[in-house]
Amino acid sequence: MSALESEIDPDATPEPKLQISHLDAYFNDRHVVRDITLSVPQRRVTAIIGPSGCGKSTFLRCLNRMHEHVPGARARGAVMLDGVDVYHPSINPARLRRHVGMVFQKPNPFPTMSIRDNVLAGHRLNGTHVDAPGELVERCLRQVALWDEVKDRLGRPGVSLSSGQQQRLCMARVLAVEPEVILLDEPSSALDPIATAHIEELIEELKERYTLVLVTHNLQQAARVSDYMAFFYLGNLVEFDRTDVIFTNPKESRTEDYLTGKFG
Amino acid sequence: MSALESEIDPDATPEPKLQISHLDAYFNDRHVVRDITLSVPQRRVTAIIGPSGCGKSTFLRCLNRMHEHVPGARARGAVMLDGVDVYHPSINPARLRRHVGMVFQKPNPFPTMSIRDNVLAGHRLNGTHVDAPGELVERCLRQVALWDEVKDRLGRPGVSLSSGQQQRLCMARVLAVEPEVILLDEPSSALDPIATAHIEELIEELKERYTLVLVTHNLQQAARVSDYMAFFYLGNLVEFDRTDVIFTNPKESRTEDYLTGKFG
Amino acid sequence: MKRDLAAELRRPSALSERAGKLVFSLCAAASLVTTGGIVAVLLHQTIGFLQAVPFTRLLTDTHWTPLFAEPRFGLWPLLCGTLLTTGIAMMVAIPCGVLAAIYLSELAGERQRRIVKPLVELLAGIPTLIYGYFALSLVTPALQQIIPGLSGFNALSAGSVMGLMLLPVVASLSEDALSAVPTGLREASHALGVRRTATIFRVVIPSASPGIAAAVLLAASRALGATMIVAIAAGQQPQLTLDPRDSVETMTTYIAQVSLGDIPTGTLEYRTIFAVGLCLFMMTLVLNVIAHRLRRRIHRQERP
Amino acid sequence: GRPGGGAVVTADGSSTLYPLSEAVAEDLQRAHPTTRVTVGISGTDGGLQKLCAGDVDICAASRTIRPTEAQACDRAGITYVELPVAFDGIALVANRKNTWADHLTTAELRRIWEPAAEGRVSRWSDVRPGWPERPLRLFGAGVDSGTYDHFTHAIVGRMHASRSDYTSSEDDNLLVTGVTGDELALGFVGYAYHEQNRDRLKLIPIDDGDPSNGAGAISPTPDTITRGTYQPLSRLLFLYVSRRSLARPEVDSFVTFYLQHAADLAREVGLIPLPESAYTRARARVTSPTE
Amino acid sequence: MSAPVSGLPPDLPSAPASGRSSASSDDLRAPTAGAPVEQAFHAIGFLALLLPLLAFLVLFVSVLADAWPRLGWGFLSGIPSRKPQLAGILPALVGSASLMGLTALIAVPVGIGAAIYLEEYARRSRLTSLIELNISNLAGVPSIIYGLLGLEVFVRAMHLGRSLLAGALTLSLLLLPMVIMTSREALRSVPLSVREACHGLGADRFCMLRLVILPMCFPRMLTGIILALARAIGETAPLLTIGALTYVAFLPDSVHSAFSTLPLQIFAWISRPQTSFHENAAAGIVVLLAVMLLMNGFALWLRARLQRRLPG
Ligand SMILES: Nc1ncnc2c1ncn2[C@@H]1O[C@H](COP(=O)(O)OP(=O)(O)OP(=O)(O)O)[C@@H](O)[C@H]1O
Ligand SMILES: Nc1ncnc2c1ncn2[C@@H]1O[C@H](COP(=O)(O)OP(=O)(O)OP(=O)(O)O)[C@@H](O)[C@H]1O
Ligand SMILES: [Mg+2]
Ligand SMILES: [Mg+2]
Ligand SMILES: O=P([O-])([O-])[O-]
Repeated sequence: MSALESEIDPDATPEPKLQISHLDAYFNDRHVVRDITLSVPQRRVTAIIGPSGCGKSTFLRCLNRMHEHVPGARARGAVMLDGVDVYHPSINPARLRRHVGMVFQKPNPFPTMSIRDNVLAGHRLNGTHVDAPGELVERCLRQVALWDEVKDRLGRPGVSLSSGQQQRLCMARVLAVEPEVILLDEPSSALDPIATAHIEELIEELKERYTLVLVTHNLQQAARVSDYMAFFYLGNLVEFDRTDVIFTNPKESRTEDYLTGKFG
Repeated sequence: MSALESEIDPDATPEPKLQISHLDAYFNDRHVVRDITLSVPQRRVTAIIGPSGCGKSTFLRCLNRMHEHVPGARARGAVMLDGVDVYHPSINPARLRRHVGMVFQKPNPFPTMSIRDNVLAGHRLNGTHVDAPGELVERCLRQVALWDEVKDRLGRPGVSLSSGQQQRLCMARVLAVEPEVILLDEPSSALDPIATAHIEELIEELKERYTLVLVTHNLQQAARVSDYMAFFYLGNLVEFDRTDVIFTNPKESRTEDYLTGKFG
Repeated sequence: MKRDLAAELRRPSALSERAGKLVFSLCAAASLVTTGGIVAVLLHQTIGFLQAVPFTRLLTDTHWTPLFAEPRFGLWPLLCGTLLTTGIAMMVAIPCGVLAAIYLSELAGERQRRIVKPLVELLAGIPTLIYGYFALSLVTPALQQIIPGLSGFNALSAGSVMGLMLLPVVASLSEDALSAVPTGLREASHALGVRRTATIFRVVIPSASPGIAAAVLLAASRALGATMIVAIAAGQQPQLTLDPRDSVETMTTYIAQVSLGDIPTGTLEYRTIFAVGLCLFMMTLVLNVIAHRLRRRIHRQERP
Repeated sequence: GRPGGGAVVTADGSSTLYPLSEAVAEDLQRAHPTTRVTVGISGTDGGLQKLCAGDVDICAASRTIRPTEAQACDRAGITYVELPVAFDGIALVANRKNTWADHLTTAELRRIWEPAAEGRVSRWSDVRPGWPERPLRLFGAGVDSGTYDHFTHAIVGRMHASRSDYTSSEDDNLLVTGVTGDELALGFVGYAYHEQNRDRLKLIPIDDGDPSNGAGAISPTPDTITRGTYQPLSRLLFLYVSRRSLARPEVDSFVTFYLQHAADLAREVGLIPLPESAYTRARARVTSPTE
Repeated sequence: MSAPVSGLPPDLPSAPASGRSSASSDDLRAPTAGAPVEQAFHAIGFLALLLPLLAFLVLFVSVLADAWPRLGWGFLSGIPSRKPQLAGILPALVGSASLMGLTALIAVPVGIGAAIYLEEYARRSRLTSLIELNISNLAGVPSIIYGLLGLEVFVRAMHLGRSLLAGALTLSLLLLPMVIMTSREALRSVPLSVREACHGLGADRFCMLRLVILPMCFPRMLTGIILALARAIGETAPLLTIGALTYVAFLPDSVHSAFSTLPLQIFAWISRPQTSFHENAAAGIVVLLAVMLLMNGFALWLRARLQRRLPG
């Protein structure tokens, strides 16, 4: 782990994992994401911030084509995952989502499943075979630092956990399908401060192996965990830069106004 | 208007319009507002802030006895409006509410009524006579800066407006019954930033003539529009003071923690 | 490596995915086939019927005696019987049903509602046959005490018991419509200092009116199609009358009566029941479609 | 395929004979629980049509088969055997509260039921002056029933000619219910239905004006019906059994059981049994392969 | 908690302002017009609600009183008879049960399939809204019309005769829209967040249905279907129309067998004028109501039980 960590040089320019170009998204005739062009760097945390309703969630959901599940929703533009355009007609969106996983605002473990089955749910739902399910469960639960808390009650329902634990279980569930990118939509906004701290730690650890995109309302959180930051306003990308640069030296006045609480 | 404005000296000590003492509120056995004692100053904006579920809305709804409409809800204590205890058995709560109006989080114009009828709804539904309804409609819609936008379509249904306009229509509807106090429960949280800005302007103007109590989640908003601020936590009033004092020099550490985003 | 990813992302879904969709869509098609079947069967026989009996005779004749030696095919007596029993039923069901719904949704306490609502729904599910027994063995004798000379089979008894049967239907559907009115509207009204009755009648009911109208239409559609009550208690004599004390024959009774007699296929008598059936189907179709539209309107209102 | 599978005996037809057929089916079922008999009521017309279509094994009839019906059977290749099983009289009944109608003459009956009466004879006073000026509500057999054929033939004089503004049903039960519930009612039903509801109906004697049958009005009784003095509404009831079905043992045993117990059961349900010799002859007909 | 804070900002006088009060206490005390109207309305509404409940109570008590002498084991285990005291409902009871079983076997899979298609697969389009309109109309088509359809298609065209199968096919068409509607409601009760979680894991729709959605909505679905069946069990008109009203004193032994059902037997008894048969009809009604209540109760119990096992 520490060997890996030392590999990441904060100043080195990372390769892009996802390249978004001219992405537009609509709900029926409502244009909510407008012409976004952005490269998400590999093995970094990219935070997306902006006032409520500015299109952060919609943008995020375009990245793994979850957006199109909403009736009347439409997207246009290109999203390249390692150079493959995920919007190409030949792409199977279900397969794509196994590479680009997602964690939601509200913890949503499957209520009919035990903790163990929740972790394995991705494989079950994809119909893929797991060689050593026990090991996989343990590994994923350890990754989200939940193993010690639940190892004695893996057969209990996933919803019997506290909401902080549930959210970590949901992250373990995503990790189990071994995605390369993880999208997080306000993963801690429904949690108490202690659970939030847990999630943040986890994000820090995960970025050693995964590319993370995090939508958050909490500027402090964005400052704490992200390497890069994108500021959205009314569907537009106003500014995208390294987090420290954005906080210390934003180029756009609207970014500064937002960060200092003049609006939002 | 400007004459009125100049009358208000921000440093002058305002008289109390509402005096709440030892107010408790319950949902069945759940004690959600605990022994609140507080004076709401006249012709000022008093903001109520606090984390979700701390009892802000419930407290607000106790002030015009809307709380008792919820099945199983109970309140105890005294709320004095200009020295009259509104919880006295002889008080008619319907009459009280014509003096203490309320605006809700979700814009809720009456869907079966036109814009004009929505403004007049208070009078029509109460069966009170209006001398010059046309003038009243115009005056109220002007007050909420909606007149120019809707004057050509007063006969259209109120729900045909955008949600920001709907919310202003709801405020006009309250103004039409000429209350003295207006309670606002997160009036802009369902609105986009531009509509929010409109509502905030409106609040600024209204405080010249009305006493306003505003529940909001948005600290920036509270800072921008309120003169006084009450911080609630778990049903208790933690701190109540002038807004500038609270932001610059809070007495309680919990207030400070909340304002700096440590929790909530 | 990148080519691998592209290939991986392009792999199609499992077979079960596509097969499932096909099977499920076939199931959904079954409902269309049912309607198609109903229309085809009714139309086919009705066309055969209309070839023998011109349509104008249905509308101009005032007698319905298709089985007799000199058959006459005026639809009016059956229509009259049907509309009479339906009308009486609606006169009982609408006011009581809507009032009960208002009470349940706006005035009753939480606990009262929790107990009574399922009970009302249970009543709505009681077989019509049982109400028929009720009409014949209890209501008619009671009415005969009040109205001397009332015949043993009569529209009044059948209609009023049908109204009683539909009352829970109207109440339950109207209650759904009333409780779908957002609480926000009631609160807005209360916050303007409006008293309760005014809030109910001028804010809540107008907002729920499409749903209440749908409830009424659905109940009317049920009344038109109700068979057992009228077959048991209203009689079997097609008469052009609007006197509720008379014995009448409804469209459904006629179909039931003839099919009990089991008339052989292909005869004109056999075809009459399909012609009457088509007429009944069209009447209920119109009511059902309007009710469906109205109810969709509520759902759409709820969403934003 | 045939309804009800192979082992079921299906009987249908006359409602007049239904009480007897039902009683036979029930007793056979109790005696031999493995037998399976269904009995329906389609009226004589409906039953004969079904018999000739091969839909049922046995048809009960309250009249003899008509030439047109026999031809239909021929065309379908169905041969049948006709078995008389009981006497019946069509009973004229009114409500128990009816105090005025002591008897009716055949002429009055004709005036009530002929086609020309429709819309004209609508009050009791139209039938006989002095009777109440109140509505006359009529109940009678449906046009598919043998009873209707016989009644119109005997009273109106022309088969299938009658007024149509009355409550008509193939099911005599419904007619009895109607007459029971209506003090202004007049109806005609099979004798058995009167017998089963004696305490609820008022029987109206008929004066046929023929002194050879006895003077004055005559009520239907087992005696007047058997001797043929209850005129013109006495008649014979038949079973028509498909020969092809008779080849099946269960049908054969049902018919045998029927003929064995018809006399007793007819008495029980209110029909009038034939002399014993008639049943013996009928049994002989069943077993004889020719005819 | 800490000591209650003073509710007064430091610069606010605590005494109520005098003279400037504009909310006169008289105005606040004035009664609103129409309080008696409100009370009268309350009473009328209550009566309107009480009316059907009372009527049903009267019905039930009178039926029970009529039925009392007949209710017993002999009634449940006997065959229909011309002698009312001997008559029983066993063939009708078994007939109803087999008919319902067969009907459920046909209608439930198709209905759930259709519901799944509409909720999970169909995109909003003209066709789907047509199907929706069609289903809601079918739910309101008079049951006797289904009888006509069954008569022409199953009894005549398919030569099934008046068999159990013909009856079950007819009733299953009648039941289908109800099953579809209650299944759709059940499917809709699965929160969006769960579906999103599945999609987020790259689930195939079919696996998602099988592993997540159906297990979650199973209790509701089952409850709804049992309630729909409880309604269908009282259906009489369509069976009359396909000609099933005959004297049947034996138990059905195959899907081609002739049959009787509880409502048909009750109807046959109601049609008889003799009061002693009306007592049988009343007893039959008590049994039918008991079956319905049992099914309703069972459905509620099942829901409570299955939902308890299914937290969240
Ligand atoms: N299902 C939908 N149908 C129609 N419009 C929608 C839908 N979901 C979101 N929108 C609209 O799209 C815009 C962008 O929404 P989105 O959820 O992406 O914003 P967001 O930045 O994530 O906001 P938040 O911080 O509140 O989550 C908003 O104006 C919203 O009202
Ligand atoms: N109708 C109700 N029945 C029972 N409990 C309720 C009800 N409404 C609110 N509560 C509870 O009362 C407490 C206070 O609720 P209240 O709505 O006043 O909080 P709030 O501060 O306004 O929260 P928010 O910021 O989310 O609006 C909460 O814990 C809530 O769960
Ligand atoms: Mg969002
Ligand atoms: Mg609140
Ligand atoms: O005996 P019938 O039913 O044919 O009159």
